[in-house]
Amino acid sequence: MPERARASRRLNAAAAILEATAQCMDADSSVFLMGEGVADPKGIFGTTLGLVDRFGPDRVIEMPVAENGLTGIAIGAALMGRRPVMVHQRVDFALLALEQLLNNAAKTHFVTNGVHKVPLTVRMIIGRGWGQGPEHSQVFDSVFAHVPGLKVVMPSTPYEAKGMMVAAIRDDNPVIILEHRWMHYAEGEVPLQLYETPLIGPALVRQGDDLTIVASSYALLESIEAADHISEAGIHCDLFDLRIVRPLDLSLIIASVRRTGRLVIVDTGWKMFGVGAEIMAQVTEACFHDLKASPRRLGLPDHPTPSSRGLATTFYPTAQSLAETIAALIPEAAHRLAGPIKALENLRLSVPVDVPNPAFRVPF
Amino acid sequence: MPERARASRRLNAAAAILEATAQCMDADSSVFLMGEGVADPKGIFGTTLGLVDRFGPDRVIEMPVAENGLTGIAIGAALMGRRPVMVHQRVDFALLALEQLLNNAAKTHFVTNGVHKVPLTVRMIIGRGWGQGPEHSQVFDSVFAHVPGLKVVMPSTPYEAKGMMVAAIRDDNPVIILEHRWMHYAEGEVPLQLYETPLIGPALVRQGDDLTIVASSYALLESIEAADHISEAGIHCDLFDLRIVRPLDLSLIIASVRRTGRLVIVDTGWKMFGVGAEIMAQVTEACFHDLKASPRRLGLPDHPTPSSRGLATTFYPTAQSLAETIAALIPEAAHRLAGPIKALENLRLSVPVDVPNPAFRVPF
Amino acid sequence: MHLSAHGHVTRFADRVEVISVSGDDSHWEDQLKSGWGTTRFFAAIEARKANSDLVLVDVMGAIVMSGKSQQQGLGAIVDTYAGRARNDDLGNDVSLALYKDMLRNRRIEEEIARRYTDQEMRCPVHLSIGQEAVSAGVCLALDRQDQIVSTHRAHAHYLSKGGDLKAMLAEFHGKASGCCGGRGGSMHIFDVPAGVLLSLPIVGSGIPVAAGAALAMKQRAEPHVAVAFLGDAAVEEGVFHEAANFAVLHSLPVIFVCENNLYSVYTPLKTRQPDLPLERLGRCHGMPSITADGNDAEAVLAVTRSAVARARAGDGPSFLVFDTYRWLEHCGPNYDNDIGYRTPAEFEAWRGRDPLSRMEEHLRNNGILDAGKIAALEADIDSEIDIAFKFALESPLPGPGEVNVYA
Amino acid sequence: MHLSAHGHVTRFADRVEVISVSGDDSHWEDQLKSGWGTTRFFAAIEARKANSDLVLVDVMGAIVMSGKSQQQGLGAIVDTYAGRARNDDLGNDVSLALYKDMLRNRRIEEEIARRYTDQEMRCPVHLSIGQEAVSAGVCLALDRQDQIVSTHRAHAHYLSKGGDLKAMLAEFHGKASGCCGGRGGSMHIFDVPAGVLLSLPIVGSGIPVAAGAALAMKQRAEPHVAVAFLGDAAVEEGVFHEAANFAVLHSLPVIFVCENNLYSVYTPLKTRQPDLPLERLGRCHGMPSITADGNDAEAVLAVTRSAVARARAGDGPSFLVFDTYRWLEHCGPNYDNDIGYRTPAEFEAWRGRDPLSRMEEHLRNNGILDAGKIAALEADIDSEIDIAFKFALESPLPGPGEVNVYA
Ligand SMILES: Cc1ncc(C[n+]2csc(CCOP(=O)(O)OP(=O)(O)O)c2C)c(N)n1
Ligand SMILES: Cc1ncc(C[n+]2csc(CCOP(=O)(O)OP(=O)(O)O)c2C)c(N)n1
Ligand SMILES: [Mg+2]
Ligand SMILES: [Mg+2]
Repeated sequence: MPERARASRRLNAAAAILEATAQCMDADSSVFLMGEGVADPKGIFGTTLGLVDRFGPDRVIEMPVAENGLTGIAIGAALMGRRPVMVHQRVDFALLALEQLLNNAAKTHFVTNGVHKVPLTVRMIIGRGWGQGPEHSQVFDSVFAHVPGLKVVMPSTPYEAKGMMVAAIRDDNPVIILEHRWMHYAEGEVPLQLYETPLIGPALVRQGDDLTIVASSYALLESIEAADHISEAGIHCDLFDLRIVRPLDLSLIIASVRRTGRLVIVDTGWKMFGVGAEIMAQVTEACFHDLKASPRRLGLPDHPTPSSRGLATTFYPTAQSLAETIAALIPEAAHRLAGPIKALENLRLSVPVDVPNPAFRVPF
Repeated sequence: MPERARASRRLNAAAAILEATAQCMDADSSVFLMGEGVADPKGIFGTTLGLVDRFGPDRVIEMPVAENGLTGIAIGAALMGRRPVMVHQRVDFALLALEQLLNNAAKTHFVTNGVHKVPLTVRMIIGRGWGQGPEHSQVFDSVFAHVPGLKVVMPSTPYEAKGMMVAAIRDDNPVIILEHRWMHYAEGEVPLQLYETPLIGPALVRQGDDLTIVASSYALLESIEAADHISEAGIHCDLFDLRIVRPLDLSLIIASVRRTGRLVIVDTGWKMFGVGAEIMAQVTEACFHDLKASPRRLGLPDHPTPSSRGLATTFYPTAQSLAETIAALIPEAAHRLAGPIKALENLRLSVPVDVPNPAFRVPF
Repeated sequence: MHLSAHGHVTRFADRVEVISVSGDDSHWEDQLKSGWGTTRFFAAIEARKANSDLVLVDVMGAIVMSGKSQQQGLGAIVDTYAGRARNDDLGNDVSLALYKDMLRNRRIEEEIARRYTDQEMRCPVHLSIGQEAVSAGVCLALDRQDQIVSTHRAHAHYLSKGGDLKAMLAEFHGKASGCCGGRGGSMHIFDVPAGVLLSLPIVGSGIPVAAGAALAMKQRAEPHVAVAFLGDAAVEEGVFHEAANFAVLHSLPVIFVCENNLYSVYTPLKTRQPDLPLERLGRCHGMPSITADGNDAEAVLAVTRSAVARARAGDGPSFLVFDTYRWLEHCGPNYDNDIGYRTPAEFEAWRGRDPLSRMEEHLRNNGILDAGKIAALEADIDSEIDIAFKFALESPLPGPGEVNVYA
Repeated sequence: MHLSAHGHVTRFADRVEVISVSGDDSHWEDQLKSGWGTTRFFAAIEARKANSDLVLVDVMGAIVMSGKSQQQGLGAIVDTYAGRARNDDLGNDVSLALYKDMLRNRRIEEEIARRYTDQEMRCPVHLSIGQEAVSAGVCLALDRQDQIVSTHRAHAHYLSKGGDLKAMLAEFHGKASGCCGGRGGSMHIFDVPAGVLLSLPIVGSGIPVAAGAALAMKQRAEPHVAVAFLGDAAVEEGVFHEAANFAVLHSLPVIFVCENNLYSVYTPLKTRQPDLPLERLGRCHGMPSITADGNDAEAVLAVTRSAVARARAGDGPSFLVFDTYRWLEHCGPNYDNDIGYRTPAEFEAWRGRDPLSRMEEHLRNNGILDAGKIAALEADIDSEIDIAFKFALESPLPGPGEVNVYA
């Protein structure tokens, strides 16, 4: 097969992340990987598979189970000009490392008045489904985003997953990648070459004048499903993939809301004190006189993730619940949206609540 | 002096917290205290002074410097029916303990379907001034408030400091008390007896129809200063002491904004992804059609706390900056507010930026 | 001074040895050269100073217990230390109790593994097959009011301590009748009446919680103890050391039980720690620390009884390392020796030391068990299991209604 | 076997001893009874096995170094191990260098204390007066490209490593010309060209950062080492153990220097840890660990050189405990022996071991220093200090303009 023909392939996001990592390690000998399981036979859900054979155990370092200490070690190496990539199989495990991340990683560039840099990338995987329970499913996007000095990114597609991974590794700042486990399955076109997608601003994924939707990570996949269904009923939305939670650049979204007058934000984490609150606050301030109705937020309800599928049914926002929210926001369209909502409900009921929706494997 | 006459005295908040702790330990033998410095000659800025002599080292436990482990130990004791009170001299030190706090403390009641309780109180002191720098001054109110299962309270007055401390200790849930170092100096009437102030809802501190202000912790003291000054120019505000960040009950505030149509929130922590964002989002949703202008937020700018007083001047919201924000929100009053703003500026310039404002020692 | 290994050596695992110290001092330097190692000499010297001639030492040379062989046999020394009398009959009762516990846990987990592919248990499961001797031995040394805190690999601990089987299986099925009402899943099982305080899925997270339970016991002057179960990876978390330091400092009645199955998920111990005995990590905090054969339930029991006696006597915590091996994959119902992180030979060697078969053989040899008795025991257990699964399967799922976020 | 303490004992601190092992084996049991302790015997036996007759052991009996007395004196053994030659002249140069460093740090910090009440330095200051021998000895063993990571009590480390005095004082004054441009204050001082990588105010936080710097050095095969300074409280933070385990596992060129001044703020060591030598906490991870007199700059230097040589040779980390004492309050410029957490007698005893006076006496006795030379040195230092304070005071405050949040 000629090189040209392989220039872009369909990959799932896990493979895209693996490719990004390998290419960065090839291109720059200062890049190295650390994590619990990075060198094991499963290779972090396939995202680090084979790297230890290629780059050796000095650049693919299997960690002791000691998240705080190893984060400090990664920071120390980063200060000396290395580019460590650390992986946590769950966001939740990184809770142990917050002192290092929120203080030393986030603040050292500021504290040293720009002299030191901390080019650290930390991948954290958001768990969901199969009864994960309360401590294997947390998101904490708004927690990381609260802290100046960190960059916080949430890829939603294989293309972005690769491009943001490359950009994160090359970035001279500490970048937290919040990577949804169910996003790993999503497939899409991924260029073969080493490219980066810039770590600033959202991406417009669907276009329309009736309403603006902002979603990130896995919530984007549900939102696409909703947007496509309601567009069949003639309701067309600007749908943004938020992509970058910090630094937060809302200018495109503000321009959109000025036009649509309506905004719904779908959070991947808890709604209360979540990312949606900040977006809603900033957009409201900027677009107050253009708003036709109050912006709305969807997100996880105000309790920990239950393990049982019996309790999970109403826990996560869905394409259906988003469509219902939109119907409430545009009363004049409510009647037309009944059909799509019903269709989305049927779709939802056709797959178990606790495994990835196979339909989302090829969302783009 | 007859007992009656001492029924209520002027105390500063530090003394009020000490009294609350002593009275709770007297009343309930399951209450005990742990912390770095709880038994030392300074007694956590005086808030634990003398307790070790009265209750012995088994109930006033001087901790090793091991925040995560000791938090887990406190949780284990709480599960067995004890009522531990842990103190951190800075919020920042508790970053090491977040796995225990955000998981085991916050979620165990939920996970065990209501069987277990975690009656733990954790006092964390917010540092400010005298060049504390980036890691001795963080607030993280919105971080704790993001997590269901915790209660998060921020006292602003000696009366509340005592009453909320008592309520926290008696509460069967984990309660985080975010206690501002500069609030310790505030003086006010404090009843002698053991009383609690309920851990729900804000308190109305000043009344008026022109605007609603919500502030918490030390920001309340600045806000009172501002409200009192602008009221001289005929602008009267509903000023709420937020008190309780989680569970967040905004009904009184929503009712107020329905009347005033204007809202300013003053955060003690960073503005971005701060408490003000959630309040603004909820109030906007509830009061959209009553709002005369977009709500506004004040808070810390998007960088770490600098140590130098040269950089601190513009870092913290002040009574002056609040008054200026109000003037911008009520354009028709801007002219009248010029005088009070000037007066507030003069007041601000009359005290150094990095020590507590002596005027706020007697704010009530 | 002549030093020789006592016959009980294997009984107390590879790494705990009994040294009988004879009166003849002349050969000690020869012994040294013959590979005896200096740590044993050191212990022997200490025993001599204490006027003992029988001493139980661990691999680091620390004296676990010592005494006079003429007055007391080793077993008696152990039991004196543990504050319990022991004779052959009780020995057999104890062995049988340990056997039953292991047999029951084995069959329960085998049934979980078998049924897992039905996809009715929709949560991760971490099975303890191969490791049953640890929970059996530890929990038999405990009273009901003693508390245990477990980990992600909690089933065996929960069951050995007396946790309700139905409530456990119902929880795995996500049912309202589960011990967590479906909130927690398999990594959160607990049972208050049985003294299973909590299980926690975050590695190391339960260690200080157990120490805290012990603090409460101490503050209330209760004669109970708390046990923290932990894996060989959990000692890598700093929180282990933080809890250990405090427990020693305050003489808390807590026992840190480290189940060393050589792996953290697929990562071997030697990739995560220098090649040194794990017990050093307890000893450095100043607590008695010992390694025993974690596939020998009696050794586990004896060592745990010593630690429990210490704790109840107010003498503080202990660190117990039990060497053992997990047969199945880290998480899930399958054998996974094919995927490359451990050799089939290693696995077979450990399977050869199956704690259940070893105990069965011991009891058969002693005439306590025969094929008929075993079949009867198995039938009993299987019917209990059937009933419990039926209960779990028939229980309703919880509805999305009330959630207990606040007390 | 006859064992006796060598004359160098006091030179290497109370808790490090030199044992010379003579050929006569008959008295060993007498020695044992006479309180010599078994750890020394153990070391002596090991030395014998290694065919040495001179052995330097620490209090735990671990052999720090050994050799043959006829071939090499102890000093030579030390230096062989450290990979450096040493003769009397160099010895005096070294002593003088250590003295100058301590004198300079002492006078700088005394001046800070004196001026602190002017309220121009508006940030917390944690002074090292009384502890100067540690930074002097450690940093003299380091090259410029070696990195140190310090704590809240950072001044002496920063200065001994070659950090810029003006930039430090300007930082304390919150000035734009401060090493952090006023962002950090006294707990964040750093100096890249001098190899002061960072100072960090959170207890224990810098320990893994230093290990990470060492990882970078190892990955790039550079011959440098990293030093983590830490206090006696920092070993209570789990992160110390996490970093230590990884450093040993990967043979990182990092040295953990624990300055044991017996207190964490006002809380004595015995209230926070069991009464055991701190070095056990390094040893349990499998790294050479040693305690030395932290008020004897030469002992600090010798021990650190050994550790540096090990690290540069690829043999991995060491844990060095230096016993010392802080004279002033935890934070601030005053004496605080009146407030009740430590006795005046304890303080006076430690003041009697002033590292600076001890070195001065040594150098006077050896004819290297006299009153005139000392006065000249002091005058030099004082004028440097004056100039630096003037610089700090005259520098402008940073304006609320650009802040570097992102690179
Ligand atoms: C803090 C944290 N890091 C990582 C994990 C992921 N994890 C779950 S179990 C496990 C292995 C633990 O190994 P060990 O303690 O030896 O117990 P074992 O599984 O062998 O019984 C890991 C790393 C976790 N649950 N928590
Ligand atoms: C995590 C954390 N907990 C508590 C503190 C408060 N604190 C600052 S210095 C200090 C004492 C540290 O003692 P030690 O490590 O012995 O150093 P020393 O001050 O004696 O030099 C403490 C507890 C802190 N800075 N960080
Ligand atoms: Mg294991
Ligand atoms: Mg100290």
